[in-house]
Amino acid sequence: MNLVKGRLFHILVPVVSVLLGLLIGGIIMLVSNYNPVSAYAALIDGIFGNGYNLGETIRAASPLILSGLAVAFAFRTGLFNIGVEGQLLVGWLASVYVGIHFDLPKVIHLPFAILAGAAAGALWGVIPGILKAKFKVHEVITTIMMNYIALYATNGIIRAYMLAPGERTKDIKESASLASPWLQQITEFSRLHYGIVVAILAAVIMWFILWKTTTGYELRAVGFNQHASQYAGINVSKNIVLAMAISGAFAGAAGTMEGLGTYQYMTINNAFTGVGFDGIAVSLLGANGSVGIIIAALLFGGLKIGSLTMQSAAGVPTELVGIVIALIIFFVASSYLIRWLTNRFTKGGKI
Amino acid sequence: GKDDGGGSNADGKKDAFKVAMVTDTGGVDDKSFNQSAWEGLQKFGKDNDLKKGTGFKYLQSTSASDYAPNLNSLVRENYKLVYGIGFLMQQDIQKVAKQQPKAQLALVDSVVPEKNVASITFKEHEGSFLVGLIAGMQTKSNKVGFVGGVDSELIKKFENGFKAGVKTANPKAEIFVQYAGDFNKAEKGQAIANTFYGKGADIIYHAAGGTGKGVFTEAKNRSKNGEKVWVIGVDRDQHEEGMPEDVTLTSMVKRVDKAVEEVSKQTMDGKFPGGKTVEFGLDEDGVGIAPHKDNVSKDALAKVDEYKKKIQNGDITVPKTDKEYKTFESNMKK
Amino acid sequence: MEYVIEMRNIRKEFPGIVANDNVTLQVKKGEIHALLGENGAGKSTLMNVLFGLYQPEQGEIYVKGKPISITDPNVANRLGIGMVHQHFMLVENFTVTENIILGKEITTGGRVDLKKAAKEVKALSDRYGLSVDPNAKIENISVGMQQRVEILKTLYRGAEILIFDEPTAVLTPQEIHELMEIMKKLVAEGKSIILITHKLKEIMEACDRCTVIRRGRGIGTVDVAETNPDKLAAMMVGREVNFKVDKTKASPKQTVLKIEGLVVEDARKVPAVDGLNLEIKAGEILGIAGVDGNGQTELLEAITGLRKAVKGTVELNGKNITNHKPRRVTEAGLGHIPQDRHKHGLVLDFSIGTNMVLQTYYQQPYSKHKILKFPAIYDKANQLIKEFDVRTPSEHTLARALSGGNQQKAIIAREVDRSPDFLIAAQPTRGLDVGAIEFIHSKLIQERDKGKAVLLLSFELDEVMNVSDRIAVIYEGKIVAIVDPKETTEQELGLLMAGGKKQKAGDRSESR
Amino acid sequence: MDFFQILALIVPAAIVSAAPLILTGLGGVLSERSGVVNIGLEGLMMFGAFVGAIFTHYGEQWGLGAGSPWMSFVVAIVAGALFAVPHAVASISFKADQVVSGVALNFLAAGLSIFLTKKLFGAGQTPDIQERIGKGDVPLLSKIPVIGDLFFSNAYSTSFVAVFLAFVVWYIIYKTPFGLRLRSVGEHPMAADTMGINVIKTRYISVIMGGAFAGLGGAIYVASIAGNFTGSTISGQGFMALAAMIFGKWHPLGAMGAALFFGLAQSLSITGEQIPLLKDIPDVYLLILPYVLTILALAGFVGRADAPKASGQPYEKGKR
Ligand SMILES: Nc1ncnc2c1ncn2[C@@H]1O[C@H](COP(=O)(O)OP(=O)(O)OP(=O)(O)O)[C@@H](O)[C@H]1O
Ligand SMILES: Nc1ncnc2c1ncn2[C@@H]1O[C@H](COP(=O)(O)OP(=O)(O)OP(=O)(O)O)[C@@H](O)[C@H]1O
Ligand SMILES: [Mg+2]
Ligand SMILES: [Mg+2]
Repeated sequence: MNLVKGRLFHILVPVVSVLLGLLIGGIIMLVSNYNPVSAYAALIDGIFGNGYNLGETIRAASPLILSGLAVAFAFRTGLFNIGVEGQLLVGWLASVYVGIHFDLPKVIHLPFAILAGAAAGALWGVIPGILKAKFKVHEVITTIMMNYIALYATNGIIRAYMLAPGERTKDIKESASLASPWLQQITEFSRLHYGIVVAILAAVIMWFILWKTTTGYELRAVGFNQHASQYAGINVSKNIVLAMAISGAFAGAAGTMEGLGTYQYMTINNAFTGVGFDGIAVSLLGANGSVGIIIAALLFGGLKIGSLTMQSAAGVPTELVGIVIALIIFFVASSYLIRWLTNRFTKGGKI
Repeated sequence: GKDDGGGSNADGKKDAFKVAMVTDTGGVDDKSFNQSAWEGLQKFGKDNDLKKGTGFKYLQSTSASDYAPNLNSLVRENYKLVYGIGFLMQQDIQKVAKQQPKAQLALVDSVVPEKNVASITFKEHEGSFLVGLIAGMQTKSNKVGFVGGVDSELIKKFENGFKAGVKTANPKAEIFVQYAGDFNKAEKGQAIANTFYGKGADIIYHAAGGTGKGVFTEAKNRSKNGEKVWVIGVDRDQHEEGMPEDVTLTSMVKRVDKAVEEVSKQTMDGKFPGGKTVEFGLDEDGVGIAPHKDNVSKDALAKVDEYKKKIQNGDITVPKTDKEYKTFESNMKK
Repeated sequence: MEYVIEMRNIRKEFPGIVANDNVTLQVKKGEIHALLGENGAGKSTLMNVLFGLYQPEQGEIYVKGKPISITDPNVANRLGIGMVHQHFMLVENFTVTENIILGKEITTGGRVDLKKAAKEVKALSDRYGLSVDPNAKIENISVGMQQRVEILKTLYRGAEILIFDEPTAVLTPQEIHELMEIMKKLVAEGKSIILITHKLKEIMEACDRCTVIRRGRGIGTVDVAETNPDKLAAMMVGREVNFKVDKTKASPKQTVLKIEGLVVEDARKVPAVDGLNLEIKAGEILGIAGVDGNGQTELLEAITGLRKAVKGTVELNGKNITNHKPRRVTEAGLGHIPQDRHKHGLVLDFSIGTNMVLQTYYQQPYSKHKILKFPAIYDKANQLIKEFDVRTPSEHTLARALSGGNQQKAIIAREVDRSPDFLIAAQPTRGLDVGAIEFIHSKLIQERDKGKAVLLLSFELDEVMNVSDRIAVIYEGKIVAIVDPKETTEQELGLLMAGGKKQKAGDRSESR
Repeated sequence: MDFFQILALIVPAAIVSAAPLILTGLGGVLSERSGVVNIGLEGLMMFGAFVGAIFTHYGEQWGLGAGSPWMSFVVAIVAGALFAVPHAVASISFKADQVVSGVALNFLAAGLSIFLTKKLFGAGQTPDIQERIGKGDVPLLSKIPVIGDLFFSNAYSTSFVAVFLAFVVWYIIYKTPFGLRLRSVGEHPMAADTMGINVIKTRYISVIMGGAFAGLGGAIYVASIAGNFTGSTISGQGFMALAAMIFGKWHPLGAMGAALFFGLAQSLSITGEQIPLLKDIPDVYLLILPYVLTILALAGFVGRADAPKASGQPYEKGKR
């Protein structure tokens, strides 16, 4: 009975939060005299209305899934990775570099480019990991700093070595591209690409590492209780660094979604992409679980794409979606109290 | 399908001419080219009594990844002409153009070699040359500065045109140049301006969007304290930004509005300049100095007119790139 | 007559547990009133109710005859009720003075006046003979002094009724004696005291009356003059208890653990273990007696590889394991029941099942090629849960949700099941009821009889004396004596624990 | 340029860009010292900037003239305080994950401020304000030979306000009874509770005060530097303030020092391009300089920064 209650809660909290978020969003529209009904109608249409929007929604969700996974993985291991944004940028650049400068058959080139992105992200994550493990430096502050370094460094590298007309790099070679004419065909020329497959694969990988392997066991143990882990002979420092590396790898992979999928090149970014920060919201709404994150990412991706139609059809500023998302996070976060209580005394609540 | 988009549109007529634009993240009130593009579109709309929202409209992008969906949804809503504002949209315009051969697109500030895309560019260097002349004439300290947003091909046109102008009017003038690496960092603009003015410059020309705000801030502060320093605005007449301290010497205006209006007309008359590059320079009044001339001295204005002619007759060609500027400079020496 | 404190039919529940069930407590003015009960009986809870930290579900409280609802500690303070908590309530990086005046600050011109405050603290401590250094930071003073700070906190607030929750657990017999003197002085000043303790001697020595709680129920109140330890024990546990643990004579064999010249530094880089030598043989239980903070923790951490030894060697079965990683030490044949079950013993947010393989998850059959084999894990867990009678709804229950006793049983199950040659049991019965205590003691003796070497660390002298075959007394990082429990007395042990000579408590560890 | 000339360029610029960071950092100190982590500084600062911009504008409309920005500061303080309430409620009363609720605050600020801007002005940005906080020389002090030119010439009055407030906060936290209680709540709430201190109330007050400071920081940024509010006016300054707070080891004056350090690194990286010997360094290096320096400082000489013991943990009576 308790078990049912616990399980139910897991689903209930996010669902209720989303509904409440949309509800209050509607109220805000009412008081600022927009028509919520037509607005949300437009929003829905903007998400599912036609193949193009659907394609774009999925396209937008792919990097969100990965950045969500990155944040969640860190959360699960007791770390808060605000650095997804920076790890994403270096991953983006690395994948594009490989995409441009190598000449390989697709079967090798594409995986190579993706792995390069993941590796770069991992490297960017390792640095704060080491700083935390060895010097006890707060990972939140180092990852923030690393974000800025990534932003300016990638721009600097592009400008110095990879610049093409239009403030960007050259296009990657077709052999490294995730883009798929077929997918674009069936979605009326959206930018939908095979990245979604990569993202879902990554979600499976995270689930597997965390719950099925001894590595995951160690990572989670360290996340929950460093002293007990040490007592059990688990190398705490190593696992902190490893956790940041894996988290960073997911973030880097998110970058490849943009580099090899959506854009096929990297622009000089005047500001952060925001995908990294959205990842925090996604992982939270997804309760740090693989399936939840995929659903949450699709939701946020949909809201973002749908908001464009909401703007053009109902004239509601796209920012409203940002507000709704913020509200959703608040509700999910605040209901932690209840979930914590149920978990704590749930007979049979799994680890 | 694509047709019902047209059929179900407000004024029913299937082939009613509809025109729209996609802004970059700046939005239609960025006090810059997005805004003047929208002004142009509105004027065109009024003149041909189109309804806002159905006859002509804009979509704002919240991030670079929105360009494509925005362009696309306008095309599928059957707009006969869709503008992309800003060179950042070049890639997306090209994609959409390829995917939707029937669509008619136009791109401002860059070139897309597709037969269903009209590319609109400006001779910013020529306009910058003119304000350069003014700066060269009116600097007391013989030191002037240029603040660029992001070091790029486009902004280089501003820089080199300006430098050429300054040197032409005042060969012994010293010119400081710095790029902020960012179009949206006011405090950087301010810090750079602070450095320039601190080093004795009394006129700064900025081509740095939001970063330029900082230049104005610094200039205002200094003129409050009795220093006589100037800013030269960009894209639109930035006289307002200079008030109340009145620090705007002049502005290099870039008539995106004219261009948009012009191209829209041509297209409506069935003369869509697809595959062509329409370049707006001094001849077409596409670029020039702001109407607000109170702070510009008589002989500076005379100089401007003199050289405007020279440029139009092709007596001199204004440099766009660093290389062209080098040769220009060496020719001057002789 | 009228009582200063009267708690009638108090009931307090926690999720899953009734901590207090219809308990009544009546305290006369000027008496020391003992509150006796097993661990988990509900003593702290009852006092927390009186102090306003918890709200009771039922019952009334009268102070000096007036019915009062004590909604929070402020009210308690105003009523002159002060409490010395079982787990000290001190802000580590504040000074003694700051801790004492917190919430009732002395100010001049809206500004905390620490000088003036320090003077008052000094005066107060002189008056009651509670020596403290007003400007020392809590993290740098001894447990004994921290306790005196706690007492001063209550006196500073002009407490008339003082509650002491297990104040003696961490003190030497000498310190305990001094504490009793202090209490007597306090009652002489007209204050009333409620003293929580498990230790019958203390009650006999100092208290006037005694109320006994069992499993949350009030059993009754007796005049100490008219009772004796055995009667009290029977009341407390509900049956006759023999304090002697029955065990056959030990038959020690070869040396299993050999420590020579071991030097270990604590967090502040001060040698806490200082040239320590020790040998433990197969088939014996060696108890370590000592006052908390004399290097016990550092010693265990050094043996188990959790802390680096600066000098000296540790040999397990003749193998040198000095400064080896914890896992290598474990694999060399160590079992470790850690002091702090919540901190080291368990990952509270893992299920009890997964906690059972905390030491072995990486080995077959629990995992293969780094892939966990959950069927094997849960089979093992269920086997241990049965074997060690761990009371849990299922192997999937979070360890956090178990009671301390069952948490402890789970840990012992895990460690004993690997049948290590050398077993460390650090305060294995802390926070547990006698049932669990007897069970655990018998397990330790079983291991001994299987020919394992057992090292028992405990602050409860009775436990050390009853369970061990040999007792090593540790003082300032050295083993100062090894005695036979049958030929020693608590007094003697106490003296040894205090460094052999009687000295003013407090001074002892200020130097640390 | 000679060395002193360079200093005279860098130092004032540093102080200018530091002021908003100092104030926002102080907001962080107040909140986190009471045990409530505040990642939401960015959002609080952004909302303060928004409010500051529109009320300076309104002030001008209402003919307050040069008083407009100062009036806007007052409003921004109130607005910041109010905007911190959701974070307080979620993380103190609802025991939400404090980091997450802070992140939510950032999202909310970003969405709400632009949404309202569009609603109020039908534009993505507020009108430019005319009445800026001006630079000026401090009467006597600016006459002091070297120091005068560096610290008291063409400086913002707001910069001095910031520095002054840093000392005020220091006094509050370390000298007043409230401060003692605030710190105890952040270190050992249970102990504070047994001493009759209302933990929940103390935390609410601290978080809300923190919001007020961050709001002021944002408003001052607009009035002294940005000149109006757009979506990109506050882009990361809040996080830098957070960094400054941790860098400064949760100490008001430490945070101020760190903020000034950032400002210095920042303006050095800008003026650097005009300094002969630094001219040739690619500007990327100068751009990342402040952030690299921070990391090095933390890993190196600053070393481990200890957060208040109870920060991040919701307080529940009777939980052991
Ligand atoms: N905060 C709490 N939440 C849930 N249960 C609790 C809490 N505190 C105590 N309990 C339960 O109430 C019972 C009584 O606890 P309490 O601490 O009062 O016992 P005690 O007599 O003080 O034991 P000890 O002698 O070890 O201090 C325990 O069995 C414990 O399980
Ligand atoms: N929050 C809690 N929820 C449930 N049970 C609790 C909680 N806190 C403590 N307990 C239970 O209270 C009982 C005794 O409390 P605890 O384990 O803290 O030891 P203690 O007796 O209070 O401290 P000590 O061991 O120093 O005497 C144990 O059974 C423990 O499991
Ligand atoms: Mg107790
Ligand atoms: Mg106890």
